[in-house]
Amino acid sequence: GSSSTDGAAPSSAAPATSAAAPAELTVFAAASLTGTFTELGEQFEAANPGTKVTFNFGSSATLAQQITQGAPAAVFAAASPATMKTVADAGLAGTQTVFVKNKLEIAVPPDNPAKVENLKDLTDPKVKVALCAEQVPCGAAAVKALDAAGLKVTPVTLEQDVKATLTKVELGEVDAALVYKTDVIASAGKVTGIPFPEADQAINDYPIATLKDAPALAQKFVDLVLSQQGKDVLTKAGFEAP
Amino acid sequence: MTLRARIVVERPAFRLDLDLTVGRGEVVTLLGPNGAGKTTALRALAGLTPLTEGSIELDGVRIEHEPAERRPVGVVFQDYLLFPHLSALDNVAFGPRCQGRSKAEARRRAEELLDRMGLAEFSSVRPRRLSGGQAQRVALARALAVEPRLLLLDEPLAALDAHTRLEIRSELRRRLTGFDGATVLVTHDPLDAMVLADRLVVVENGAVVQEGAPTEIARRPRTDYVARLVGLNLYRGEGDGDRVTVGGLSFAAEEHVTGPAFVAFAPRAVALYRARPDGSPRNLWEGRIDGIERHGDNVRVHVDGPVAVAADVTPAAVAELDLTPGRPIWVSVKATETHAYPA
Amino acid sequence: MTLRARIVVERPAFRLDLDLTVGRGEVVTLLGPNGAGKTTALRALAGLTPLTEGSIELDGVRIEHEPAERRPVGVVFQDYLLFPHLSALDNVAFGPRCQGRSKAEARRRAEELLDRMGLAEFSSVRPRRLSGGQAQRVALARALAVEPRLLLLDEPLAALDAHTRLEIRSELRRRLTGFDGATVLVTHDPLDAMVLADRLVVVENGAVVQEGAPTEIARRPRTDYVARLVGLNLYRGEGDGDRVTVGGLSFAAEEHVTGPAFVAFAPRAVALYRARPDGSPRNLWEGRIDGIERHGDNVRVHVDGPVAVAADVTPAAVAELDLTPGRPIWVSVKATETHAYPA
Amino acid sequence: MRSRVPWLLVVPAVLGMAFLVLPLAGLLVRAPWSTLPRRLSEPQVLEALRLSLVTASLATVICLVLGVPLAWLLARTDFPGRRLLRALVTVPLVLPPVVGGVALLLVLGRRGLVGQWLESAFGFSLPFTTAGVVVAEAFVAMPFLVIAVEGALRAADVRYEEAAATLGASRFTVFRRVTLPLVAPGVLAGGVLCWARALGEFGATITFAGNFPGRTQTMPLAVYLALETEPEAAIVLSLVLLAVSVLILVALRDRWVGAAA
Amino acid sequence: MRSRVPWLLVVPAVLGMAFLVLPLAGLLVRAPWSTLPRRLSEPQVLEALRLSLVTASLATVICLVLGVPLAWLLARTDFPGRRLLRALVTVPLVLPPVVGGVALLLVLGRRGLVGQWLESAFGFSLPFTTAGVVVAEAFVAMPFLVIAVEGALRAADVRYEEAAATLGASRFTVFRRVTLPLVAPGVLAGGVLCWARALGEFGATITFAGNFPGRTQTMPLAVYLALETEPEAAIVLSLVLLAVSVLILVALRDRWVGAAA
Ligand SMILES: Nc1ncnc2c1ncn2[C@@H]1O[C@H](COP(=O)(O)OP(=O)(O)OP(=O)(O)O)[C@@H](O)[C@H]1O
Ligand SMILES: Nc1ncnc2c1ncn2[C@@H]1O[C@H](COP(=O)(O)OP(=O)(O)OP(=O)(O)O)[C@@H](O)[C@H]1O
Ligand SMILES: [Mg+2]
Ligand SMILES: [Mg+2]
Repeated sequence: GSSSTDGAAPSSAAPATSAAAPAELTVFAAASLTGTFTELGEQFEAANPGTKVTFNFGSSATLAQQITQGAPAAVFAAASPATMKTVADAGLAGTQTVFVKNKLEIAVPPDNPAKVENLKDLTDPKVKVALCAEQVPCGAAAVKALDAAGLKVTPVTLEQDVKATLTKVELGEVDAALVYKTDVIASAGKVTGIPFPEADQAINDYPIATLKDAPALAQKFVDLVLSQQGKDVLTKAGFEAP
Repeated sequence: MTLRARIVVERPAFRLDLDLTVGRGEVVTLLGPNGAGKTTALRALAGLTPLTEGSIELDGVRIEHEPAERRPVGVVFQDYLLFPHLSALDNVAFGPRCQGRSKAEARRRAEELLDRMGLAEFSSVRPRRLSGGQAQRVALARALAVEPRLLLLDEPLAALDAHTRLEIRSELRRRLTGFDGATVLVTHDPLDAMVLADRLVVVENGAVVQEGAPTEIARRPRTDYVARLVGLNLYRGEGDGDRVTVGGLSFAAEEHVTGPAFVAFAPRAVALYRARPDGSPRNLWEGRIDGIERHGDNVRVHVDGPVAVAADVTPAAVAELDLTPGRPIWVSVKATETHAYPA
Repeated sequence: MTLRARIVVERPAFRLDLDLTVGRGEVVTLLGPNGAGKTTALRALAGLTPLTEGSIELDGVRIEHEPAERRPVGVVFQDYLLFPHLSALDNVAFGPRCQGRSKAEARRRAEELLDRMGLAEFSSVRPRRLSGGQAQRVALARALAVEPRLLLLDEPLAALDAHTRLEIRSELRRRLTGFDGATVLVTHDPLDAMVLADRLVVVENGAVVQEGAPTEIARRPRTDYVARLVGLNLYRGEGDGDRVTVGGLSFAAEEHVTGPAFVAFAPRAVALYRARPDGSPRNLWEGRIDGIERHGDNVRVHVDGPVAVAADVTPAAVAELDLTPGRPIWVSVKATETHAYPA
Repeated sequence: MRSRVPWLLVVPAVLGMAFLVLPLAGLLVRAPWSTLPRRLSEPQVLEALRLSLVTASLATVICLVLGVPLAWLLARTDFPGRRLLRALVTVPLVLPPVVGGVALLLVLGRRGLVGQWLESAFGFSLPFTTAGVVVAEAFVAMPFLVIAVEGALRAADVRYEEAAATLGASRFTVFRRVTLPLVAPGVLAGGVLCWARALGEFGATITFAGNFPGRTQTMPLAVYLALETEPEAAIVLSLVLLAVSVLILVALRDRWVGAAA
Repeated sequence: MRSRVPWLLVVPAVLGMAFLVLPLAGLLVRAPWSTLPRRLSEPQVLEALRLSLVTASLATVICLVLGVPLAWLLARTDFPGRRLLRALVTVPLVLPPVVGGVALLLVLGRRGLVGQWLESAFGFSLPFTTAGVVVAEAFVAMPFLVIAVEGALRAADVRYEEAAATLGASRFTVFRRVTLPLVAPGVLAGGVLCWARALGEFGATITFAGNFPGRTQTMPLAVYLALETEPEAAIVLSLVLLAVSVLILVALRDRWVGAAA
């Protein structure tokens, strides 16, 4: 569930107010947000002349580690609630808001050599399947989905992150994998996505929060992400609104 | 002829050009000053330095295009080059092993050779722990172990003490006598050269300057270097039968020569006088003492003048004549001790 | 005394224990067979091998605990050890630079030294391109460049040819004469030793066996090694005034000795006969020919028997007496050529 | 007999040592020691450790067999294009390991240039197998061996090789009996680099061979995944890996140094 | 004059070469060449490239300054615990780089053992700065240098050092004027390893210094991000990095070999 700050006036509506000093805003964001947040950052700079948004994209876990070790971050957008919790437990995070959700799909190579059509097909021992490792969000989601469907899949590999999983499909090393819808869209036709109903029971939340000692500008950026403008950018990339 | 070679090696500031023939069982010694190209010649024969030009024929077979490992050649290097990671025994057994002998056989052969070199007790020692002379002898044994048909030795006796040298020289001499291949040896030591060589080849500046039997070369040196080597004073002049003119001097000699001629006499044939002597020696001139050094039991005096000359005198004479550098002195040589021969 | 040292170095299979004193300006030569410990002694003096025991005093200062770089010592190594990455000039300038001289000054000094060694034209050449003898001379120049108070030379002339050797020997002699420090030199060459040394120290098996002026040692060797070195036959026996008994033989000699005594005579004093000679020489015995080798212009014959003896005869005599190994032969030495002295 | 301490060398050396060892101290301080026994008794951890050691050692063997001759070729022979090849050897060093893994997939994967042929001819595919781990590690680690050995070969005195040739040794015999023993310290140094690099390999391995416990999950993979959820567990696992490798290296050196003396 | 070809050496050498170079060929085949010009004109790419080269070179300098003396200490002196220290030097090799980054944060981070003191005393903090990138790269790359140089030192003939000592050279002078030139090929080999490893460094850098364009985003980090958005761009970026490094290495070697001849 998301918290309060919905519906506030988009901060981009007040361009002239903070033009005084050139301000810098440091945003730590999960690597899977690279495309969307870069676009939002440009929009934010355009709306707030004199500000500069600097991103540090990386694995959510690494980012959390950096923040707890004193990294100078203003905003943290994580790919899983667990990593956000690490930061919150250290007393460093402000209010957390889930700003998008990501849903799994079955990714297969365009020629779909194993003729995979639904989740059940993945249980066939002849089908080579790649899943994310349980420790990373997409892996946790995959386990939830398979449990929900009551299926048991023996993958050939448990990948470190979604991109690695996707690469295996793109290169035809595996016949199918469970990845996020956003990744299927980003792959621009190099893999085909097959939605499946059990995905709804395994949705991954992306929380965002301003961090301790962040400048006022930080909240403005969070507001932009949560605004309709932000939603447009994010849903275009395949994310689902919370 | 076992070995028939023309060796031409060109280097930026140096050119070596030698004709070399060595007969069956013959030992040829290359003698020459530092930098003359002796080592370079041996390396070319061994296949370690490519020929710029020329050919090498061993027992009727051209080998100049063969790689070093397929030439039937044994080499003793000037600085030994014993393999530091192998014991003395394994160094010597290396060659036989490469020739395909069994390990036991190779080691037996190596033991035998080390024993003959008086090094039996050092067979398990690494080269770093050998003294200079011990190392040299192991190197010799290693080269002999491959039973080469051409044996090349670069100063094989240089690091040996006088005692060991005598023994190893005899051992070498004996091996070489029972060896029907060719041997080429480089040495600086005239004694080694005289004892070991059947024939001497004197090399200077990359070219042969004199060649022949040791006694012949000792008697009739043709260059200053050779003359000094065998301890003679040597000059080049013009003979007119009776006398040979050198610089401003005219020498009377035992032999009669007409045309370009060498004049040679030993330092001990030179007498020195404070004042012009009256007697009959016909080769007489005045000079100035240039240097004095002990030489064996005698003293060698270097005298400058119309020609530079070395004289050997007794220590008593030095005191008596009060010989000191810079002092003028009269030099005389008896005609009967002066030899002349065509240049 | 400039140098006063007791050097004890223990190795697994070797013990060196020397007392060595060298006076102001004196040149002491260590002479000894391979593996005697000469190099080890020099290394200990230079500070490269730690003493097991003993002390080294130079000009009244104990230096055995000083590190090598703070001993005022110059060393010429047996295998040169020229720095392969530096030119000849920079090799020589290395020491002066380390002593804090300016670059220009150090190079000037190095140029001067190379020039004196006859190597001016090689100053920019790397050691790998130098011939053996050239390298040795650069090493000598490098050691002299630090103006040491103790100069250590390990076979400094071994790689030089006879010609260069003469010159460098004189140069070295001159340097050593003008040098008021101590010099310790190792050589195998008896001639070098005789010419260069003020005093000889003969080392065998890690210990001094004889010590004294070159002429004294040449005249009265005390070990077999020294005897062979100076070309004498030497025996140890018991004197009873008139005669010395060695093995089964009784020698008449020039000198009268009572008690333990040495008997020595030169190989050229030995005469050989096919049959027992009638004449008067009183030292006479029968032996068997063991080996024959050329030796200079003569032939050296080794004869086994009650005592082993070396005889020098002319090549003509070899033919005349039909000397071949294994043949019995009569040996005689005139009493006037036989020397006896207390052991 | 000892010289004065050369501070100009000792001070930077100690700084360098501190720089390398201090972060380790940081890890030691932070490690949750109390959980160590539990971690060590987890079969997955032991399996990953075993797999790491086995694959790193196999990769080192492959690197020695192929890399030492390659170093020899680069150091001792002259052929056109040698300089370029020598620079190309460093490629896997510079390539980010993940890209290296992709490159391996492109060549040796199921649909790769060579891999599709392997699959159709032998029904054999490298990715997702233990053999694939070895290949990925060898690819990443080999340059270390080649460069270290080439350096040692260049510094060695070729005159010993000449002496061996005159004794009738073929070039291979010279290499085996003279060159190799002479450059043994360099080969050892290269082998250590190679083994250690293979042991720590992560990116290329996970990309090419995937991550499956007991088959392709080596310690670095286990560590990485542990970092995602329990950073402290990751530290413990790393320390286990370090301790084992340090122990093995100390033991190896002792053995090797003992044999050479 | 040449010997027969020693096949027992040449065959494995060629196999080794193929193993290292073929994957590169795979990348070349797959790379979307048409997008190359556009990529190269992106300021971010050029900036990442520049940053990579600058930081890797600085890291190499630091490694040389600290690592060569350290190698000397390990090779030429004897002190208690030397064997353990020598094994500890390999630690950053075995440590998965991401853990290495964490370790650096624990020590040099704003709240780290040394870092908090740096911050309070000088108001200076390493993480997330370009200096931090250099530190991370140096940490990961230094063992390569130390081990390679130590191997070269052990193989060198100590008698030259003895000769220098008798000429009055202090241990430092011996080191600088004799030892170092003698082991130059080994130092060069180690330097190349070190530079190349620093250039390809990813895990420790992103963890310790973060991923800020223009400040800490080196090429491997840019490649990582490109993998998130456009995998083929990642290949192009990698190839750019490779090409630049190969060019630099070829040029360096030429220069260096020229100077040594
Ligand atoms: N690798 C090389 N490159 C260029 N020149 C060289 C090389 N080796 C030797 N030379 C030069 O070639 C000449 C002949 O050298 P070489 O070693 O054959 O002399 P050498 O007669 O053996 O002298 P020595 O008796 O002193 O050993 C010398 O002038 C030397 O400087
Ligand atoms: N590093 C070493 N370790 C152990 N023993 C050694 C070592 N170096 C030399 N030896 C031994 O010590 C003894 C003395 O050697 P040293 O080199 O001093 O002899 P040397 O008199 O110089 O002989 P040469 O005239 O042959 O050079 C020899 O028996 C040798 O085998
Ligand atoms: Mg020579
Ligand atoms: Mg010696």
